[in-house]
Amino acid sequence: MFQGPIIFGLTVNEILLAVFLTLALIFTYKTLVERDLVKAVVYSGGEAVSYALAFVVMYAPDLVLAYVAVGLGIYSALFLFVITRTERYEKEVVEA
Amino acid sequence: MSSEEALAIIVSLAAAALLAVVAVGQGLVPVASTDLTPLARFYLLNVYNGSSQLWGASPEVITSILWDYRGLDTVYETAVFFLAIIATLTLFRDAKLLPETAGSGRGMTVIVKTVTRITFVTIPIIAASIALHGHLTPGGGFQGGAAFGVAPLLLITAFSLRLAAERGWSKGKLLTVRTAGLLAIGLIAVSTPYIIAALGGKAGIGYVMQNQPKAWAEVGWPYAIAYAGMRVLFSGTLLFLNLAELFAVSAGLALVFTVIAMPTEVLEKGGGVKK
Amino acid sequence: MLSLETQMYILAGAVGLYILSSLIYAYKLATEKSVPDMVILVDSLTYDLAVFIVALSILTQNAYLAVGALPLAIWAYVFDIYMSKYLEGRELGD
Amino acid sequence: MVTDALTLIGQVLGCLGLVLALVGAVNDLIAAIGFVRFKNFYLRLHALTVGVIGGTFYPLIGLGTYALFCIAPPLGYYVAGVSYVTAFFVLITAPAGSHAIARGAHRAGYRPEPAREDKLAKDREEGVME
Repeated sequence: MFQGPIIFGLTVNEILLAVFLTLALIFTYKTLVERDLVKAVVYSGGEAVSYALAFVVMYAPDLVLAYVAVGLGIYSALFLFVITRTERYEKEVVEA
Repeated sequence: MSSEEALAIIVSLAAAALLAVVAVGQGLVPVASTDLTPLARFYLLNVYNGSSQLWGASPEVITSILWDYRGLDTVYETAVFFLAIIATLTLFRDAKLLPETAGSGRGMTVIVKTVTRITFVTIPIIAASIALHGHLTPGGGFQGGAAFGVAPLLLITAFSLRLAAERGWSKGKLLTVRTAGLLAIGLIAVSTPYIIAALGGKAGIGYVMQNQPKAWAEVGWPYAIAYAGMRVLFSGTLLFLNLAELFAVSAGLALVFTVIAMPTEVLEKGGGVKK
Repeated sequence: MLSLETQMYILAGAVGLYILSSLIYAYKLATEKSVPDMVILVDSLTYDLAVFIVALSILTQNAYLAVGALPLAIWAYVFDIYMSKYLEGRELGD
Repeated sequence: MVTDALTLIGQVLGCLGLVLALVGAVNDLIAAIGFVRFKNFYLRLHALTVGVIGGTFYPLIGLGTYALFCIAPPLGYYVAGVSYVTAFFVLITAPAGSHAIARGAHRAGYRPEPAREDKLAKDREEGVME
């Protein structure tokens, strides 16, 4: 088994985990604030891939199988089905 | 991303990291231990240990936890999923899946259709291998079912819903498979007490979702069969539960997407609450 | 021939390059404005992840990590199909 | 003697596969730089092709060959099978996917810009193709 170097007292796995989870955080934030719902679906696909990278680094292949199948294959299709029936752009909420 | 947003994200991440480093350095917050917790130690020592009373007979710890040690949780989870699908069907209860009302049937281009013909065969094979090996390698019933659920979606998107309707898909057939899967899970779960009663043993010695025989409840499913000098491991009930979950989840997802993919005017005419 | 240690260092270098390009893809995905560009960036990220999984399973001598590679490649294709059919402006079940 | 020669050939093939994986990683980096440098969706499709065929298909073939010859059998065969099958599916699905997304983008109104002439748009306006 390959043992990587230790940087600032952290192993390579821990650093990669931090990087990928930060990516997932950024994509989640973009999904929340995006007004164009199709773009939000694509951002949530990126979030699913980031979480899958983090799960790979944590040696959890079961979660990779379930998370990517749901996040890229099913969730995005479900939201596209819904968006074709409503509006693509989220409107600004006006306080009455 | 605008520059203010980027700046806000960077500043807040840096502040959070600084706060975390200070808090950990001062000993203000508990830090996760790198040792195994007692619960993890229990599972690792008992799951594939034939000399243990509480063994799960499966080399794959996660499937064993899901269907053996925490089996009832998974049954409830499947029931919640079933109820969600029933709720979706209630919204569209008057919409019939017929070839005449299922859209134009044009589909996508020839290139996409040709590649989809190859890929569409592969997805069920992947799903079956994930579910049938679920007690030996990473995977299991839900993962296999979620993988299988993509296949009808791909068919509906690349070919059309009309093709699916012409090939004889209907809400009733899919709902039958779905319910049969859930019933099989229930029957396997309560099979052990009934086997004991049928064998004439004392009633009550045998638990719901009992995977392996225990010293105080001696009847259970065998964990392996010997065939022609080979030992085939199927881990008691785990293989059968995974198979039933595969059918339940995949038919449920196919049902939901078949209903949602109908043309908008059909859904508006047939779906919804009658006025 | 190359020694085992050299082989592992070559593989670790390849994994490092993949992580670097994944980060560039993710940066472009977060700053990109047009939808088709974002879709092919998610594709690239997914294909990167497939190679990353196989390389990591060789690097750590752990076969079970590699099971996710084939589904990932197919889900990227499936995601393309959905988005392109949406962009064509037709109903998804048509 | 024969087995020694076969082992040596296997070692050489495995190390070539490893070098292929490294070249593929460099290809992937080039594709990522291409995504940054190209200013247009239709130009970025070139970068995507470099990233998929050069950066995913060849490394998977290389890693599969390395696993087949240089890793002890149960693990090696498993990883090699997964790599080859994944490489085959990447080879057939990625071009079809980029074809579909390019078609969808053109029909959604994303035009190549700057462009001297857009014959596809002209044909669609004249009704030559749908």
